[in-house]
Amino acid sequence: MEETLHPLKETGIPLSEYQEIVRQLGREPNRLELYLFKVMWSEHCSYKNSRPLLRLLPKEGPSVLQGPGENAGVVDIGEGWAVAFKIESHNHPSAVEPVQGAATGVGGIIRDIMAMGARPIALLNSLRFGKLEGPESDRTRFLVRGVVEGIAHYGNAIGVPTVAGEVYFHPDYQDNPLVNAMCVGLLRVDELKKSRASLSRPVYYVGSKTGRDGIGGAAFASEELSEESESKRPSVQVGDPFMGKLTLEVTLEAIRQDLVEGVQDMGAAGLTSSLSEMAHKSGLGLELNLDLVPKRESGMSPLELMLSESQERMVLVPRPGKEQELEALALRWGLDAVPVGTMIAEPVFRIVSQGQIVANVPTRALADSPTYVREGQENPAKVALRAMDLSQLPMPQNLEEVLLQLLASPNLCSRAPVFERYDHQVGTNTALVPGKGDAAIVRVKGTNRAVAVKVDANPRYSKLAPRLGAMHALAEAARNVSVVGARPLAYTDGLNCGNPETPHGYFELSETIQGLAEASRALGLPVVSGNVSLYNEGPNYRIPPTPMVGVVGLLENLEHRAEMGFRKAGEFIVLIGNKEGSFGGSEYLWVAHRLEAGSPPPLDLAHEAKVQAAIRDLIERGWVQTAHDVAEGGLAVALAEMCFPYGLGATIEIRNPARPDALLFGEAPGRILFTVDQAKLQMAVKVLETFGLAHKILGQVGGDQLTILMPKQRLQWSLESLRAAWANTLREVLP
Amino acid sequence: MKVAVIQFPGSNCDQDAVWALQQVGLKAELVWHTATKLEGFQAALLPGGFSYGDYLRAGALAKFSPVMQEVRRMAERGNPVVGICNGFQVLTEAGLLPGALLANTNLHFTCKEVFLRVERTDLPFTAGYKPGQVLKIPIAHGEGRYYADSETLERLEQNNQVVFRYAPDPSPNPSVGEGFNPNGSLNHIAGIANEAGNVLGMMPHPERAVESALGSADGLPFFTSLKQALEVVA
Amino acid sequence: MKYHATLLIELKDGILDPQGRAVESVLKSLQYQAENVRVGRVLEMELEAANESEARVTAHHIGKALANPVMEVFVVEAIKELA
Amino acid sequence: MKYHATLLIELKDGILDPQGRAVESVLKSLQYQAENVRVGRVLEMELEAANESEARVTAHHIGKALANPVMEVFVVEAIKELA
Ligand SMILES: Nc1ncnc2c1ncn2[C@@H]1O[C@H](COP(=O)(O)OP(=O)(O)O)[C@@H](O)[C@H]1O
Ligand SMILES: [Mg+2]
Repeated sequence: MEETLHPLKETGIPLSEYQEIVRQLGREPNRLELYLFKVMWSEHCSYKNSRPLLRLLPKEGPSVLQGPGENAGVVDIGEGWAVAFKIESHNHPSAVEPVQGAATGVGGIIRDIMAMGARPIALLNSLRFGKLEGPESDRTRFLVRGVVEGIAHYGNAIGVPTVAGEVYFHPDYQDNPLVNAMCVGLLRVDELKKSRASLSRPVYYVGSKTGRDGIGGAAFASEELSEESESKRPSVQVGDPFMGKLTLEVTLEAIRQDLVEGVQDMGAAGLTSSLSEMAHKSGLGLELNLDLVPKRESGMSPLELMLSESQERMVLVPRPGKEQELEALALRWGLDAVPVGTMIAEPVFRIVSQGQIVANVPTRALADSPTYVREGQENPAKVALRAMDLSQLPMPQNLEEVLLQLLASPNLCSRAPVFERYDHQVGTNTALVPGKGDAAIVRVKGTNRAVAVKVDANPRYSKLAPRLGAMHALAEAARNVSVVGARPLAYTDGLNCGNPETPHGYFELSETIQGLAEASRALGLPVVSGNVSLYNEGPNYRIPPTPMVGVVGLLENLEHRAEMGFRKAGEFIVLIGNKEGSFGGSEYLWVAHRLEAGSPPPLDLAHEAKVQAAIRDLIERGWVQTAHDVAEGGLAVALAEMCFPYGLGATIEIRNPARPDALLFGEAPGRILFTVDQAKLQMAVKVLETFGLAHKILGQVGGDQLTILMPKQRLQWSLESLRAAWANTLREVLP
Repeated sequence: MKVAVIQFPGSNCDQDAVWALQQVGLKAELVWHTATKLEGFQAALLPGGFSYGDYLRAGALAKFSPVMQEVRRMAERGNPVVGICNGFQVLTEAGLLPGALLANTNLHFTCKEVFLRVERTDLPFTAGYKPGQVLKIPIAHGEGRYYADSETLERLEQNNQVVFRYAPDPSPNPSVGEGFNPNGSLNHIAGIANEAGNVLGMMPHPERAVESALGSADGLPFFTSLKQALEVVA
Repeated sequence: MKYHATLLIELKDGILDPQGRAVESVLKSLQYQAENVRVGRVLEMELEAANESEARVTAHHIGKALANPVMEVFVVEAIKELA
Repeated sequence: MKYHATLLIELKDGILDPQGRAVESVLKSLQYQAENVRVGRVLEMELEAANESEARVTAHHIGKALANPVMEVFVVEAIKELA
């Protein structure tokens, strides 16, 4: 008894769960077994606080080939092709060691995509950091530099282009940065692989040797960052993109030659989760012989081997008779490929070391953790913030100055210093590179097809109104994909929230998921994969709920697509949607008034769907080559952004606006700017009328200035002055 | 005619090179770095990427690959040998081209469009260009700062072995403002040839600029030139 | 006085060293019997100090400042007085 | 016999070392009087050899193979016999 109660303390498993373990086993677990439960029942692997809520998300759709439950979701894009995609968080490792934390995050999500039989064709990342001003900005700079370096280091070397992403600064992330990585892979529909194996098949371990890397990482990832985690800090996992590349090529070549029936990556909780989950999904058991596991260090105990998070490891299950070919293939690339286990009929995960059975646990018990449904309650402070009346906001003296301030603000300034460090073209498929459009476009060689991808989340909106914020996140990600001309097919979501065991934390998590569910239904977009990262809070902070939504869309004809830059002088500039935006939770409110309050803009999802359909229609007809959504910073910022790519200005005229600042900087969803030449203008307007959409011809492209004419006011900026304000804020962080 | 695209462990622009060569109707095949024969190939292309992870130094470990002896023989026989990005680094490390490529002065990997002036059009790779023509071609590297001691540099210039030089953006509203030399290369060198002119190395990626749908087709003549050169010998 | 200081900054043992692993495999392919190859950084610099022990102390502080405590260890390899 | 070898591979003087410069400016900002900072690589490895001088010769060959004579120099910093 003593002997098992002591490890109970050391694992930190709550007594109630321990009793459940004993009930399921019909006996006391030994120390190793207890640790298997600890990692498998951790939030990261078991979703015990989020699973009941995630059931609310729509998961079916005409193009869905694989929904949540596998290593990544898969959607059909036609002509026998499909794309697999998923987002994954690496927040805590990145806070501990930004370079390696981010690098291994990228490596991990790439292996999830490989595990579906897909060749990774695009990487995205969604990053959240704290303050760029004041004494704490040093820490922020250190994290930004490290994380960007880590993403670049891994993605560039393994040869997968990093095509899109987002970086956002907010004080509430000061102690808890967020680093989520998304990967998209391309596969032939008939080569779709799953984490499955049939009876008595040998289970092969392929890739790097196992060392004491990141021991306890999966469990670690689900703990609040505290003084303690200093001492609990595992030996940092180091990513090796070179080894990752070899593992990638061996895995995909094995699939191409049809040598394997099942594929599974070794992600968080390495051997433990990959093997026990594969056995469980296959309705079988698995016997693992630890003596055969390739080891990097001597004297590793069974516990260390089972908890190790060494990177660049895969599990491959060869088809009968293909074992030798698989071993030869791995050898050619200089990789270990060792049969470390066998699929058995008895549904248990059995671990053997030096002839002894050191663990023997029903696979179902490991897979089916208890789940928790809790009572959520909104933080009253948020209610008060939301209720704040902003109608009496003082009017800034100099609106020209305000635009420059906005363009220079950390959340709106140029991202080039970040994405210039990423290889965004390797693979020669990137048809719309970062900085040129709202979403990236990656074409499929040998077809006219392409996919468009973008990840989005607005922490201010979510902080003030978690449900509405989540709806905005999906709406905006889909809008960004639509304005390049692609039809959104499905999405992946990275849910980053606080501690679900607190009423406020649970409220934010459940509201966020319910908001996503509502927006999914209204926009007809299913979720096919995702990730949950909870406990992003400490003694005196909690991050805003941050649902990072990655939308994938399809372009059936690459010819018909749009960029965001003005390209032809003389083209007319048309706005779809309302002129004025609102102030609640806007970037303008923060930058110009240092306020974060009010209610985020209302979101009419039916209208949103129509707006997105309309712009896609106009692009598909080949009438529109320039389109951009009006997001943070409002109309004026959107117009400035359209001037930058090709150094072409514009003149805009707006009559009888309500409040000039609401018109220039107010935010609202369902707004898109596009340009069209005179010949097509009337037809384009007709299309908008048939959609029943409000719209306005604002002005024309041309010159090297941005001019906005309003009653009694004439605002004008030279492009140099706009560019100067916009270009340098992040340059200074990433020289 | 067939071009061997050498595949080192860690190469990642190998398929892109094959694609670009095929765009101009050249046959191209991947050849694994352990190959000890390059029979049946009229030219070799060392692609971009991170051979051996670029560990220690870009190209430092790839130069030991068995296939390099065959590449050397090809070069000596006068067949066209091209190194792009990491391939250029491997060629200098292997001594097939003079000089070396050091860490960019900005100390980080840089991926963006740059502009190149064509300094020589009498080579199998550049016959399709006009003298002094300025090309828009992307770069993507962290170690591209061309260095050679002053004598070597002088010799390069005298034999005009400098084939491509970084140049300012010629367009009316230039996008490349701050310094057109992206990595601190001496004499703005982006690509050089050996004395015989059959071995060429360059940091920018012509294979990424063969389709206007992807931003630029200025790299296409590079491959069409190579094709014509090979047809002449054949 | 001027001193020349040499600092070595290396990965802690047990932490994977991808560079070392790659270099080792190449050395093996070249028939060298090299094991446990590890690659680190060496810093050479000139320090102003009253005497050698003070220079050593400064070098030590610099090592502390530059090494990443999460993954790396450093040693002051040498301190030499400069003419 | 097993020997532990330490090799240093460094840029020739006179060749611009931006990394060294970056480190130097960081150190200056931390008020350290460090000059001419240069950053190179250190390789640690275990060699099988009959005796110390043979180990040194092997280490020398390895340094020759791994350093690039165009811009680098290498030194065999230390050879230690391993128990
Ligand atoms: N927020 C979410 N929305 C939809 N699916 C999710 C979400 N979080 C996790 N999933 C799905 O649950 C499964 C397990 O997730 P995860 O443990 O992150 O997989 P892996 O261990 O392969 O990274 C995956 O199929 C994943 O896509
Ligand atoms: Mg997985």
